[in-house]
Amino acid sequence: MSVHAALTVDPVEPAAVLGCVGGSGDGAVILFLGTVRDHADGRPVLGIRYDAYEAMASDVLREIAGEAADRWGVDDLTVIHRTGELSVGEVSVAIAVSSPHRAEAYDASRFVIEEIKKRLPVWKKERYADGQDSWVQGTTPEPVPRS
Amino acid sequence: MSVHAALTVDPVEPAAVLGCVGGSGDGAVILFLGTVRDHADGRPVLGIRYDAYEAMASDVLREIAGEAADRWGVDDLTVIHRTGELSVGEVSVAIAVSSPHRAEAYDASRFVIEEIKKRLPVWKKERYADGQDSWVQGTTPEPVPRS
Amino acid sequence: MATVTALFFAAYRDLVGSGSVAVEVPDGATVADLVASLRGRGAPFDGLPSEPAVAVNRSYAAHSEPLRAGDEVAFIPPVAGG
Amino acid sequence: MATVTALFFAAYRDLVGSGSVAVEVPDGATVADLVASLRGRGAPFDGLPSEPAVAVNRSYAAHSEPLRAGDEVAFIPPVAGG
Repeated sequence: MSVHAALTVDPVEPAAVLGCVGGSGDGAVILFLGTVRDHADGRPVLGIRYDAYEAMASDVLREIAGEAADRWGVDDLTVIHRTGELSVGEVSVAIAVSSPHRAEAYDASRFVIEEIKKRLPVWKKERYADGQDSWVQGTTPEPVPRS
Repeated sequence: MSVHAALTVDPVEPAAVLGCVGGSGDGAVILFLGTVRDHADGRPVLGIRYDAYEAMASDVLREIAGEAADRWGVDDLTVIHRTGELSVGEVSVAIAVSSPHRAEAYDASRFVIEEIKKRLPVWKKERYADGQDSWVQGTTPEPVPRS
Repeated sequence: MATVTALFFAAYRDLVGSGSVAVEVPDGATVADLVASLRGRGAPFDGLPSEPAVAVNRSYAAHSEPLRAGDEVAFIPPVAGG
Repeated sequence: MATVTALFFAAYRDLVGSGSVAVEVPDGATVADLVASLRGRGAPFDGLPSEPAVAVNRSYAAHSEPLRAGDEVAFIPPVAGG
């Protein structure tokens, strides 16, 4: 089993992420890509800037990947989250999962993206065609007391 | 919107299938790959032969792709199913979907693979390490009266 | 009488020993009649199930479906794509 | 007294005008005490929410969490990754 998680300022290559998963015992591979849309709530978007609390976000991303791999017993899981300035069409997040059967792969993949949206300390500012920009309304993470 | 569905005897290139979907209005892309496992119910597998009722399977695959695209309003959907002799690790089916939001992409992707398993007239014969082979126990398709 | 083509795939093809058999059926015969007629031939056709999934001219069909001359009636074993 | 580092990101950073502020807190102070002390400074700090999500040393923490000298307390606006 291999689990990888990382933030990067470099463009994300889907083929490279896909290449991180899959072995001869796997019957299913799923690649999820989040990409920058040209619109948000009907407003034309030119690009998005992703800011991160880098040190913490790396830890949280690894935590999420590990939880997904353990919970569904998938073989390999790689998740890469981009930061910095992205243009329309660029990949903001890539999640690759492989497992013997498809159900776990779908569930683990979905879990990773949903948890990212709930608790990864990353923020995005949309840049609109009219020259304005604004921070995207996000999700308040649950306060988890340290044990 | 573009919807493609095809059977092929040639090896499936994941990057090529991925390249068939995604546009500037899409925020989510999902690629599902079914691959040949090296085991089945604990028995070592060397390879699988996929037989198809080619003419009908092409129609049914197009039908499934169209239903998925309509039902979830995804932007692009491409599904390719391999036939012939496959070795361990080879891709038997590839499904790529793109849509503005992730929920529809996941649901449409899952729908396509589940419907393939229910009604695509394709069969597979596993070749085992001990020299034996056997048709994989499948799913009886529902008889749908023609209207 | 009308001639239809019965097609066999995968395990059914292995059983029958052929992918395609021409069958004469009475006018007005249904899928059910064709299945019964084939099974009535004895081995190996009696090894076919009494209510197999079938497709008539490439669409899944009920056993009550009436047949016409030239129809292609495929015997569809449980499918296992993906 | 103990010195902790308050970190601000995204909208909070824009509000405060800085990514990092050193703050002196009494011994035994909690996250809640730090938040109240900062908001008590007036503008722009009083624009911070009264119960923001926080992380202490890179882990999400409750407001009852006690602080120690050198702790890194991040004010986390609603997150929007993916």
